[in-house]
Amino acid sequence: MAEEKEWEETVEPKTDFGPPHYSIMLHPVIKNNYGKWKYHEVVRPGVIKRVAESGDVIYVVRFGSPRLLSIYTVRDLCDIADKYSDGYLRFTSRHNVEFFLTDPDKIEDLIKEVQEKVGFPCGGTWDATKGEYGLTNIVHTQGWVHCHTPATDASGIVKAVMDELYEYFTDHKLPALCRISLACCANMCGAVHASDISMVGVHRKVPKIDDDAVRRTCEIPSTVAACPTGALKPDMKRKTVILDKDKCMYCGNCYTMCPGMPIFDPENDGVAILVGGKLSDARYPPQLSKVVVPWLPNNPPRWPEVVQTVKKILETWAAHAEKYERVAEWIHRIGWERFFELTGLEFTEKLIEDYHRTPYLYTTFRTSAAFRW
Amino acid sequence: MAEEKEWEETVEPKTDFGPPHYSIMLHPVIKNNYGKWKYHEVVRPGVIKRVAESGDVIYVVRFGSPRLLSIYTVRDLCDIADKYSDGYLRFTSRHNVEFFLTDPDKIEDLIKEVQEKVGFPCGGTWDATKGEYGLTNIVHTQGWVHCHTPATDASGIVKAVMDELYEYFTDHKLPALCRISLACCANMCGAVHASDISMVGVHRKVPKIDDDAVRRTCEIPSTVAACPTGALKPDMKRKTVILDKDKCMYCGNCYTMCPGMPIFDPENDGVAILVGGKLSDARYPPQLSKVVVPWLPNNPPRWPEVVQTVKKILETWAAHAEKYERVAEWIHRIGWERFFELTGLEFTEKLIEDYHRTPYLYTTFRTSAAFRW
Amino acid sequence: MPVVDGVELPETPLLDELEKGPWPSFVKEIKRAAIEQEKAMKAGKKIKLPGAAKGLLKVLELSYKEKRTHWKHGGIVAVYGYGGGVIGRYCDLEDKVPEVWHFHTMRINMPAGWFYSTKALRAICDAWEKWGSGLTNFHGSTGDIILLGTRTEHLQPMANALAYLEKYGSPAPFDIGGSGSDLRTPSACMGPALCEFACYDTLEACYQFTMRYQDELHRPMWPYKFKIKCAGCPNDCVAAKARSDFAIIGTWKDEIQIDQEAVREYAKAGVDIEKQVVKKCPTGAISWDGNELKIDNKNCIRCMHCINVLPKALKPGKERGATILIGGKAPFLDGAIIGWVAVPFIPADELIDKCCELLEAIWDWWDENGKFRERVGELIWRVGMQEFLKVIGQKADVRMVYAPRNNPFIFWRELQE
Amino acid sequence: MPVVDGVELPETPLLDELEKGPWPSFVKEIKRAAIEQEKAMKAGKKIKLPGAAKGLLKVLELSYKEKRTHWKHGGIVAVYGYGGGVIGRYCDLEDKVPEVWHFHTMRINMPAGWFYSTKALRAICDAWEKWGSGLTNFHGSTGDIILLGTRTEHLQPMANALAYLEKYGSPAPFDIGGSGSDLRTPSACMGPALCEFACYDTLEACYQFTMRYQDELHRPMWPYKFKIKCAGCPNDCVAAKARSDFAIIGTWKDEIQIDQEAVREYAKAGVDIEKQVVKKCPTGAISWDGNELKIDNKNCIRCMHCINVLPKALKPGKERGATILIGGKAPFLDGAIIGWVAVPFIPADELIDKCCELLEAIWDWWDENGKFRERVGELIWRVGMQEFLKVIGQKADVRMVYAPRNNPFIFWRELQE
Repeated sequence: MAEEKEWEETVEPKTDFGPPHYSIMLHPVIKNNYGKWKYHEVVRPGVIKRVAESGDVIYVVRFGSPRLLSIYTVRDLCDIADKYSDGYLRFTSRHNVEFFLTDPDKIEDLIKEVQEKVGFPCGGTWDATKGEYGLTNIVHTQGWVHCHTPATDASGIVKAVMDELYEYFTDHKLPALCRISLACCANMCGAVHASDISMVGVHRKVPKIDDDAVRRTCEIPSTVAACPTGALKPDMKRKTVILDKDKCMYCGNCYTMCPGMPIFDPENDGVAILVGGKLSDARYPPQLSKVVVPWLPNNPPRWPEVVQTVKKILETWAAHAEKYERVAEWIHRIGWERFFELTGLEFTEKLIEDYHRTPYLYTTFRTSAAFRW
Repeated sequence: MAEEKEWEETVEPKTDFGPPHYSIMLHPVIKNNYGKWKYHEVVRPGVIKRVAESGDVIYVVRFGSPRLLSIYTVRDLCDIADKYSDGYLRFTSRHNVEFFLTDPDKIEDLIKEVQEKVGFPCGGTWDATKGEYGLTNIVHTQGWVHCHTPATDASGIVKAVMDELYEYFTDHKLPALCRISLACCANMCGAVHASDISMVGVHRKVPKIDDDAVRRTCEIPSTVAACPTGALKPDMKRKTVILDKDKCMYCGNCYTMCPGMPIFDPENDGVAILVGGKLSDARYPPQLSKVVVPWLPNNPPRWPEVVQTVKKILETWAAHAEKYERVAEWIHRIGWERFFELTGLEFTEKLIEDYHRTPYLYTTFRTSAAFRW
Repeated sequence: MPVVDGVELPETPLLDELEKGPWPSFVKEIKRAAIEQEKAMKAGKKIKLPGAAKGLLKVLELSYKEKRTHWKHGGIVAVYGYGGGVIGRYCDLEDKVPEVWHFHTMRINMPAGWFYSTKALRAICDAWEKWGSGLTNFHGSTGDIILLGTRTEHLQPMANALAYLEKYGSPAPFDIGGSGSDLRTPSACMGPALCEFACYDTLEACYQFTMRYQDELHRPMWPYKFKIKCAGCPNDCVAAKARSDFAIIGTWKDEIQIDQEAVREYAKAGVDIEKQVVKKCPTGAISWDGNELKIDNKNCIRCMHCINVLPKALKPGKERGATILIGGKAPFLDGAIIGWVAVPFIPADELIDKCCELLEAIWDWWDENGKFRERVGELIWRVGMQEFLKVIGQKADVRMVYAPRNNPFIFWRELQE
Repeated sequence: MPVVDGVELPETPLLDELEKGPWPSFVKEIKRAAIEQEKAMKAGKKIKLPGAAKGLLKVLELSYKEKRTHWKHGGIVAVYGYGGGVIGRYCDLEDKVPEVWHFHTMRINMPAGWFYSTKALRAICDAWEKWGSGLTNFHGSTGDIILLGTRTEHLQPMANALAYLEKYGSPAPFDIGGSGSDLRTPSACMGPALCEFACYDTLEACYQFTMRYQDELHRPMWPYKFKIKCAGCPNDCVAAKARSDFAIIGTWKDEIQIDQEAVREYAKAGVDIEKQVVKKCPTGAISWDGNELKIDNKNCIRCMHCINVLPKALKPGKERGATILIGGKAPFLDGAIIGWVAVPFIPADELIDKCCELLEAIWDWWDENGKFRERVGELIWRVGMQEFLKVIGQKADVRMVYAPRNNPFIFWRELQE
């Protein structure tokens, strides 16, 4: 007996209508004062008061989330938003969730209720006027939860790191902005290439070529073309590919093209640590992140080596940096010699640039909107 | 009737005996105080007093030369050295000549006699203690006097520039060191790639391939290999080379390998101007020079466009820089926007880097001995 | 097997470790989905993908044990009329965990600025409870709502549910986002909705681009992906400079607006103007005599530091607009790029039209000249900025570079016959 | 034809313009050689190359008129036993100006530091008056004495004259310098001969390298040229960093020596210590209270600025030695390089031996692995610093880089089976 079809299975598909217009998603106070905000001040960690030219005031209350949310938790957030925030809320680009309050007296209740209901901590803000900064949430990727090329997990490391750095999220104890991010492989779907502290999953072994699988599942020319270092050559006779191990740097780019060359290796995959990226033009121009630890082992469930390294870097920076000095600016002042000395990290030959594909000319192109007119 | 042979034509050749040991070339006071100098002070432009730990004093008196010297002028210098300097003298790495006096009362006589006999001006020094700097001599190459690949002359431009900047050589009127150099082609036998102001001869037309001459005089593979941009391909059938005009950047490197592809073009050859190179670690790390004028015409005998551009840059810098700020440091402070505005030079797309061969990794390598320990 | 609320869960000793600690736990989220979905099913709700979250727990526990992923390459899965927006994902443990053998991701175009009404959010949750795993990301790396895991045959019904989301109580339908070699879902900072620094309307710009380029968003046809991000000021809170091929960074050209009385109030309230503002100005353009703050606007580079510290007293100038940075991307193939300046300034009132002009010129050229998997920044590297400036019809400006070139190896192609 | 001192000179209206003005004129030098040589010949002196300077005037005037060179590619010309040191040069106006049809350059190894006794200089002049054009450069770009222009058949007699220069009254003979793909003539700043900043004996080091590597200097056998320059301190007055493949830059590791009394004297004499010294310290490591100058040596980067300004009061520390920078060169093929740090510090007393060790290891490797016309710096770029550090037996040091790498694309070759 055929099951009855759902309406979603019979309705005419509709395409290219686009996302909802943002205006229907805005809290009335936000909508009314759109483009007419006068200033803001930080009430306490996690709570920013925004004052409009009209005199309207809104309190934005921020909470950290684990990014991976069940719909049941999202419904809880909706319940809370209905109760406190007139049925509106917002997510930030770093996986925080924000509620909008017009009544400051309800802030503490909200914070309590969010903590009780979904366990999200209030924080992730900073007070530039005082020069006191909280840590915001970690931007990250899918890892073993849902990715096919990861060299490490994402959510698990992030959870373990944030457990350890919790107090920096809920309070303003840092000297400057610090953005932490994680990408589970060197394809860097996260913003690791320009963050203050980054974790990146790295493979360290060449892919294992399964000639049979290559023949069955791969298009040879695009697989060969995918190799950034030219380490792959087609073997036309055997209809597979040949790998020059000396040239391979284990990016896994070929595996993305061709499932016949898996690159996983539980004991050799792991995590590299980068520091000193930034994107804001404030004070110091945008910077790419730099590798300071080439590899740490994958040690689930809590990656203690990674967690402790990130913590050590963060706390060394926090202890030594001047107000407003992000990691890059601090290192610029004290020198890389001193950075390695203070953090106790080891500088090795692995940290010296030897990637050839990026052209030199790039270094002269201005990556900032900081101009003189 | 056979001419009688000279002894130089019959003597047994001798090899690999090396240069004279420097010690036999040193003025006795210099030799006696070798490695035991205590301090120096600048007596007047061109005259440096050096005091040894022993209490010995020597006055080093510096004169600018045209680098290209006839032996008759060198003999004049020797006469002067015999008279004033106990038979010793020295040349600097920038084509100045120095005499060593123990009696300060003879300095004025020396300066007068040098001026009268060979016309060399006293100067080329600076007083770092006061922060008052003279211009030193221009380092340069051979140009049309003796080079086979020049895009411009060397000695003639240098003479014209130094005539115009004469007072900066003989006096201490500049805020900081300023090193000017000239190379008559982009092979840069001079130090133009790291000078405060540089002039470089540039070709702008592709070489004219004379297939006949190529066949007669060139080795095809090394000619092709000499092209930095891969613009040359061998034409094996016709035993010559084929040029991709779009890829050629007129370096003349192929012409160095192969006389069959001359690159001269009187109306299109000319001079590019670079600024902002430095090598001393003082204050600011070593910098490569940057191109600020892509081309000025060859306009012998006095190259007024080149002379006026160099003068304009020098005097704009001198008028705006703080004490000790070399050109690179000054631009770092005011920004390139302001540099082009103040000098009146035009920024064009020609000044944007597009040379691919230099690898990106170079930019991370430290080019300075300025360390923390 | 542990039993919670009457629901049996798999043994996950390693994952359980990640339920401990103060930070909210993604493991708890997966378990919650597993439990609640089963409870909902028992309560008679329609659930088309039972046991998915439970399956994910099993797979993930195994990954934690073996230190490797169990997800495989996606085949091509799609919804009607679209080439992108769905990432095919399969598990390599088909026999052991058939409930997540298919586990495709759907990317849903979020509202600009990530603002939501609860009505819209609840509707999405209801539809995804029915047709998917009940697991989401708010949000994915590009900015989309991520619906994490469903079977091929549920993709179209879920897309239809979103297209007619009013039926679930949403004030508007939601459309699919980008994936593959197409325009990825444009995103924007909160901009004028909440921030006094916004130098142009980031949300409207983002919305306009999204609507105008629905075809480019939904049908991959380029050499590789292309991202647009809108940041209202040089603080760049959405990381547009590093994470978009086309970054629109709000800025201004005239003088910073100063309210001297407010400066004095800050000083009175304990802000050390000299140390926190004057000394930190990167160009030394600020002075403070205890009464008046002076800014040498000829030397100001609009870095935002002083405005960030004194938001009540300082404001961007009135001649507002944006800088376009081009080429930002993560590493493969040619390495990480922070985008560079392609257009130093476009006035705010011309911004959207001018950007569309630029985008269309860039796409035409890149589509024609880009190699397979070559991002637009890499193409510019390959052919040179001279060529690119012709494409976008821009004159060279010194603001496009940190410094002029280091060598005189200049192309003079126009001189060759 | 103008006649000067009874000597007829060619018409050179363009060149004559360059006799005007206050700066000494190279045209006057060429004319002087033309006149004096002819006079000397008339006076009975042996002159083997009559009319050479006059010929040069003719050729050069034509170049000024036509705006192009008239010099041609050198064929291979050499002196006995040597492969380098002579640059073959021919004129393309053989018929019109036969007197400079051959016009080869000889490079003569100068004494370290360019110090001369007049006896030595006069002897060189006398020999070159006889066997050459009478024209010289003091000095060429690499540092050699340049003897500008003679015929092929005079090369060996001139080399012999220099080899037995005592016969001309010189205190010592002079040898040929380098050219082509060999070790180029090493050079050095005046160092301890005159300068209190010298952190090692530049002249002795230069001399030792020159003597030890006579074979490498005289017989081109490498992929391309190789230059060594010795600078006594980080001021680098000989531009070693940019102009030598192997730059030896004097420096120190311990604390700057301060004579506080001398600092106070400078201050009294009008030096603004705060403005000229303290404010200009790149790391803010100096403070001055009007009485005592304090240097935070942990933060000092030994840039020399303060020492340059206060030479009577400040001195490099006592633990002296040198940093080795590798790879400096002008543009072709891969572009200009300022050399980079290969060895951060070698103590002064081990310097010469250690440098020889390094040089020999580098040459062996470069000779084996370098491509035709590939400088050693370019080879290192090509194969990577990891490989190079193995060659020279150095451990990586953070002082070798301005910053660590920007990407995690690290080779782990040792892990591959």
